[in-house]
Amino acid sequence: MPEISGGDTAWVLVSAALVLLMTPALGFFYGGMVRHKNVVSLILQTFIIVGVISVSWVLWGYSLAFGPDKWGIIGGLDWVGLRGVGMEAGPYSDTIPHQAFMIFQAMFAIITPALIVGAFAERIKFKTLLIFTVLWSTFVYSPIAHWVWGVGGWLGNYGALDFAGGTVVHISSGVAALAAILVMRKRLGFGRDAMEPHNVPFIVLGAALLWFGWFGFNAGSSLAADGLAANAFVVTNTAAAMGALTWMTMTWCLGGRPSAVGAASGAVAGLVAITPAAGFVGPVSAILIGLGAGAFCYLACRLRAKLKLDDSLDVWGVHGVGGTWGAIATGLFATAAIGGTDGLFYGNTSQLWTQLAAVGVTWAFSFTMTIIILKVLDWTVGLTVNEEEENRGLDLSQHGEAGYRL
Amino acid sequence: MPEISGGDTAWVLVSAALVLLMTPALGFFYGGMVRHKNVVSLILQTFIIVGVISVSWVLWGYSLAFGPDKWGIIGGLDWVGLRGVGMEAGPYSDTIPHQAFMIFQAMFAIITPALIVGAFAERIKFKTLLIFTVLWSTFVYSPIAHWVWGVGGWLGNYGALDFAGGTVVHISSGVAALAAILVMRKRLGFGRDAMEPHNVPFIVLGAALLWFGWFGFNAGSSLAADGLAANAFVVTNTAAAMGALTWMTMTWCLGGRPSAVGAASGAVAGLVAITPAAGFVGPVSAILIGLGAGAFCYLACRLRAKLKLDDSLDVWGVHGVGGTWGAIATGLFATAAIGGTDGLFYGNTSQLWTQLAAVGVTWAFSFTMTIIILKVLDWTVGLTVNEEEENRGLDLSQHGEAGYRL
Amino acid sequence: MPEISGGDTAWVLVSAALVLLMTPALGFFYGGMVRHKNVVSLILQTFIIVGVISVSWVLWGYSLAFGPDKWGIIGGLDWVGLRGVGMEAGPYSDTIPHQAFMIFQAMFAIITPALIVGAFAERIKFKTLLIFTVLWSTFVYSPIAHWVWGVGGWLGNYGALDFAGGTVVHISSGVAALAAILVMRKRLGFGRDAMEPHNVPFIVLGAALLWFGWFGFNAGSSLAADGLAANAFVVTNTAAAMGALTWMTMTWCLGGRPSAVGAASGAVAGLVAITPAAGFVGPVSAILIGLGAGAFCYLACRLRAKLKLDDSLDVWGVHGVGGTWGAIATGLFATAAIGGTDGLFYGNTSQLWTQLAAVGVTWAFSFTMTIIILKVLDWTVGLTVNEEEENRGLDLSQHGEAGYRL
Amino acid sequence: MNKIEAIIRPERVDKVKDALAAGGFAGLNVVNVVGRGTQKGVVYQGRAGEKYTVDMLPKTKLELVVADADTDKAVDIIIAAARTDNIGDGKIFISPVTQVVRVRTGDRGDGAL
Amino acid sequence: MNKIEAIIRPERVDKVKDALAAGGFAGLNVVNVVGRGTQKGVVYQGRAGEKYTVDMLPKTKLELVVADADTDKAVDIIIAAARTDNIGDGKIFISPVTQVVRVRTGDRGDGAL
Amino acid sequence: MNKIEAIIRPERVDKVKDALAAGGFAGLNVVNVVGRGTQKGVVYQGRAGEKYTVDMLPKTKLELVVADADTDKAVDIIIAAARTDNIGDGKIFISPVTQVVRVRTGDRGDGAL
Ligand SMILES: Nc1ncnc2c1ncn2[C@@H]1O[C@H](COP(=O)(O)OP(=O)(O)O)[C@@H](O)[C@H]1O
Ligand SMILES: Nc1ncnc2c1ncn2[C@@H]1O[C@H](COP(=O)(O)OP(=O)(O)O)[C@@H](O)[C@H]1O
Ligand SMILES: Nc1ncnc2c1ncn2[C@@H]1O[C@H](COP(=O)(O)OP(=O)(O)O)[C@@H](O)[C@H]1O
Repeated sequence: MPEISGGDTAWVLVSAALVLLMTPALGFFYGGMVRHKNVVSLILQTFIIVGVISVSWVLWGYSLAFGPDKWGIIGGLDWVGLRGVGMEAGPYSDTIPHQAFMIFQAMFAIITPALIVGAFAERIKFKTLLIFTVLWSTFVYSPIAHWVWGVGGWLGNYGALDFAGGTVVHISSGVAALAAILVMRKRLGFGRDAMEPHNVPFIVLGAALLWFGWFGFNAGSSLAADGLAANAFVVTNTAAAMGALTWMTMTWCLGGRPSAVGAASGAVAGLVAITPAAGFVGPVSAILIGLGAGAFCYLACRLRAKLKLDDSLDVWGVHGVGGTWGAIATGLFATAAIGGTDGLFYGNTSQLWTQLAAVGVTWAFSFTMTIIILKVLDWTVGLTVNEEEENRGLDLSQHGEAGYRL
Repeated sequence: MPEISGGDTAWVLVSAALVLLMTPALGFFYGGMVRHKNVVSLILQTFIIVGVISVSWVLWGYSLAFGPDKWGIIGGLDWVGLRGVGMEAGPYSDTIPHQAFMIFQAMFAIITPALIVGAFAERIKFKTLLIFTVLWSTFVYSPIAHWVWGVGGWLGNYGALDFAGGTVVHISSGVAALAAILVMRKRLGFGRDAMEPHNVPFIVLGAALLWFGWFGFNAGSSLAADGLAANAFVVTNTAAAMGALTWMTMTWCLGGRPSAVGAASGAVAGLVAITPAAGFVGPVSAILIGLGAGAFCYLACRLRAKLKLDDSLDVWGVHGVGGTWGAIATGLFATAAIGGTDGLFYGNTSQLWTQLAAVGVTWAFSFTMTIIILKVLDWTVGLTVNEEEENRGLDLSQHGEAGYRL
Repeated sequence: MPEISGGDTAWVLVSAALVLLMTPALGFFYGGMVRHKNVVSLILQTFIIVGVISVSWVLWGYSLAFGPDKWGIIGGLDWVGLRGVGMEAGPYSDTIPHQAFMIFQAMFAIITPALIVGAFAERIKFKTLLIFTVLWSTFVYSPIAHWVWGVGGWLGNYGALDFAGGTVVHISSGVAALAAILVMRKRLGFGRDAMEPHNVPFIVLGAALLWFGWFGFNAGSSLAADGLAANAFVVTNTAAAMGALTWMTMTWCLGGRPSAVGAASGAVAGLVAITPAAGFVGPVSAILIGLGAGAFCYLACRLRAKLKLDDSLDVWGVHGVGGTWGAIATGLFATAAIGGTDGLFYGNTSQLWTQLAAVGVTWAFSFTMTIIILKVLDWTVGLTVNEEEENRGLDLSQHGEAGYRL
Repeated sequence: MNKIEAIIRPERVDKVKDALAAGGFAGLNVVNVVGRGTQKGVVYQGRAGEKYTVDMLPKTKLELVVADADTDKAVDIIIAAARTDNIGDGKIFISPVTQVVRVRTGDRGDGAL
Repeated sequence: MNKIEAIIRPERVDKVKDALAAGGFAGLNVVNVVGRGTQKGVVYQGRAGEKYTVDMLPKTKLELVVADADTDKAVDIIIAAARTDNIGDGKIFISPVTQVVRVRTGDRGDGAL
Repeated sequence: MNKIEAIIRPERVDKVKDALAAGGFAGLNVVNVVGRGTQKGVVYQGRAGEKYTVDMLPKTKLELVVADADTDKAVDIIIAAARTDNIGDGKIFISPVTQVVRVRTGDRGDGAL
């Protein structure tokens, strides 16, 4: 039996810390993009999701997602309250403590619902958000995580490749965002008032910390400090860079000026797209994946605006579309030399179909479940604040706190 | 003789870096809470304490705290200027370089006096603060650290459990804060004017970076990348989460609205309380410890306000009370399965008495010494700025710098 | 053949992530120092340089710098597009994947041109900056990196010591800054208007994250999680601390008040100066190096102001002078007990001459090449924005984005 | 000409602005102020549960200069759009303006409005 | 009615506000400005030790509208509370207001103050 | 005395300020406002390429109180320095001031200016 490896454990624990940081970073990325009267609300929403899911994951979420498999579709309740999840190695890695794997995965479970808050920013009721988060994490995130990554999960068995969460994290949340805005009313003044970012430095701060944390997200998913981790690290950085360059160039060519918000958004788009591919593709492919991410996500956001959908912070455009592109790109650019499986461009057509199937299933499941959850919440606690509260801003009306007193 | 382990060394160095980051993070946590005219002063005070203690620790602080024991109460001067503290393993770990241990401990020595500045924020003289920091670190921190963690220290020998600094860091600083505000005048307008935070995003930024860094603080204290580190990591995250949820819920129920500052404060309270316990308790206990931390610390802050004590940023309420609760909780929830020692709930009553004794000693020592130091400073350099300076704000009057020019 | 070490790989990957963070951190350090109308421009300039160099480094930069040597002066094109740079160990370390070394070095290649942007802040044309970055990185950075660190590089062979980039990173960029301001016009109102920092907290945030990241920069340069890394970590922290204390004290004595911007600048100066020395000197020497850095760099900035040179954010004063002092100090304080080579104070006079020669060569090369590149850009795309654009601020005129809408 | 200074609730600015535009009053300035009126102040809970009375509340001030004949019309528009019938709705002050100049052309008088 | 505009030192705002309230003047607005007066500007040391003369200094402007008969009283209160006898204490300007309207009720005239 | 309120382009503030000082007008206040005029608003592209018309643009308001005899001179100086001949150059409003007081001394009248 291999022993716990200090190097691998150090790497996975550091990676978990890095991914933890991503959720508050997202709070700044989102918080900078809204109007100043809603900055506290966005930052608190993401921050408190760290609180909520950290606890629910320990209590039941981890068991549902990674616990002993039931019929390929869900984990059992054997590990509820982390019973049996100890300081020795577990079924997911021989060289790191089971708890290290658990907490690394906790960070993914945390950030996924946090991504969604960008969709209904500036109008959701805080209480509703909390309930939504618990329900969505339990009934959408845990199942999908089990399908793709759980021992015995059917999508994983089927051969779908998702190194670090293109389907599990990004498509699931991006599509939930799309579902949410179809159910929920728009912001007052949407389409008429300029709702420009109130703090561009915060946006870039958030994007930079996301980039930093994403090394843990992707390279940590190797679960070992090895060559595969190094490869994932390299392609992550490369795709992020290319995404930033591409989106910024698009704003330059189509909008007249190179935009900082565009560069930041493009970096995130590139990071999203490389996520499923990070353990399967090389650096030159990463350049193309980042290029595609910057272009497709930018165009998706424009389309969204054309369709007059109020996805406040373009969660669908970035995570839904970026995740989908990444999952497909994995089927295109994967090479057996890196991750053991070839994609279309290396002669293996079937992988692309597998990827498309996994994408389709994730879209359908997340979309349907999100609609159901939100409809129930609409009939019970209500979804959005009232007009007076929205005009004053959520910071004062929901939290009694002004963002800044300068 | 075991060799230096790359995994353990990597982990401890990373942890040291993470803990370093906590002190500037504290500067933002504190800086966001004061009025805008004092933001520079708080951020500089914490930042320069990194400078002061980094140097004094190398010159004499480390030797006093961890150097060869003298009568159980202090380290000798053998390691002054780091003589003999080299690139090989030292007495505190066989698998990491002695210097790695030294610098990891330096970061604890840095943050402890930095925590105190919250108590006399918005009124302390800068020069006084610098002198206080050196004296307090030398005559309060180094002794307590030696008692608890030094080879031969009497509290450690006595059996007191303190995994990562509940007594050494949090009680010592929290009680010093209490002592300080009894000696020092209140802020002008205290109890009459609203002195609400001027920058809530900075508070959450600080709390998030503290949370991130605290993984180094607690899980790094294992001094190895092993199962114990993973356990410490998990319970740290869990208690922080539960602390945030609890405090925010208290503000919701008792204050009418869920507060972002409350969530951030609660996370810190949970982190404080889990600190001594991190290597001894499991995740479900961590939930209870975080719950207690959120509730007790929140109530302690209300009590402080009721008593009209001007602990500007509630250092006593969070660190004094949270650290005390954590030290006691270690005596309650410790389980031999994790850290080798049982607490009350696992059948070992005596540990609780040991913990209480250690708490009592630390309270008494820190309180008395802090009063003495501040009285001496009061008679010599003076403690607080004058009225005109305080009204203009410390930024302009002490540092000649405006925080923002927007 | 030694195997890939998990501990070393974990350490180098973490270090790479830490160094990545330094460039956006620099964006905040610089962005806080300019007037509020230019904050977006500085933050975007540094951020997009991460994008530009991440891609160019993968495509050709790494090969030029570290690829198989040609005549001691440049790497060949064998590794273009990272051909042959794989998941196994490479020529620069036996215990980490070649890709890990490559990406660690990428981060150095990124931050170096980013440092220069402080010199022509608030007036450069964005397009010009992008072209300059690519040219400078290719024709200045890659060659110097090859000379000093590349296998077969002539300065390394000659015996010049540069542990983590005193010449390669800091002198090269600091001297380029000096060259740039001789070629470029001053800011409108320079010498007449107060151009004080618009956001001091951002400056300290940047400095704190730089400090944090610098542990990766210097201690990561050991390329292993060993005693040497621990030593580098310790001296890095010590010199930064001493630099902060010294510069702040200088502003106190010579300017009347202890300045937060001074403390932050001093920390950076200390970090710059210890960079070449980190693997060669001990902690007491680090105190002296930090002291020298704080004093010399502060005085250099005063001199620069006296000479009415508009190096907007004192890149030359901090990086040029600090790097030079560090390279010389390495020749003074190096001790064979740590890094295998003695300096002047340990009886080896010749090392000082070697260091001076390396400094001189780097100054001359970077200065000349930067002048040439900027002259060409001046004749073609132009260097600076027009008066109207500068008055409105680069944020609106170049990027169409206001930093803050509060 | 008259200068109308209307101190209103921040959350009503958009409504008032739109109503004024619809009524033909394009030109105006907006500036954020903090103000105190006859309302006694809002009781506010501090971080640690302590109670404060905050008497200075954020308000928005609209300034517009209009011809004498249009003054009442503009005031009526503002009242209609700003009124919530609760304390804190604000005040409108009217004061004489003797001259107006358009910087671009140097034109003076009502025509420059 | 008159409008009193008092440009004072920021650090004296609380004192002036409290004194006005004590004197029966509840209603007022506060806004931050930067101003230049006959004082020659403050010499200021820049980051790199260079000397600047900053002529625009931060000030606070209080605006209050009062009945004619109360004007002198209000001015005296402000002077008493704002004065430090140093250059930069500020200025007070008084100008006529012809009408005041309370938005909540539509009331006009002195009674609406 | 008159109060001159000049609403100008932010990028011209320094020029106007310097010109006024050169013309002997030291005292003034500056405050940032957002304003709307007869200009139709600027078409602006949002993050996702959507088009907005932003009608409220940032402007800077200069306030200075001058003796009656100096009013035209001050206005001419401002126009000369602020004018770009493009839409959005701004407006100047002049209104009567009946009294001015220097806080430091309590002096009143023109001499207190
Ligand atoms: N005398 C005054 N002078 C200047 N501003 C005033 C005066 N009275 C009230 N205000 C402004 O009007 C706002 C609303 O006043 P308030 O008396 O609360 O309104 P209401 O008419 O509803 O009682 C205040 O916040 C203040 O900004
Ligand atoms: N003529 C003026 N018009 C408008 N504001 C003025 C004028 N003169 C002075 N101020 C304002 O008053 C403030 C104080 O003026 P100053 O002349 O320094 O006061 P003092 O009366 O003490 O000499 C200035 O900062 C400016 O804001
Ligand atoms: N009637 C008005 N009352 C108050 N401010 C006005 C008025 N008309 C214009 N302004 C201010 O003047 C600025 C410039 O007005 P605008 O009509 O665009 O100038 P121009 O004279 O070039 O057409 C506006 O942004 C607004 O701040």
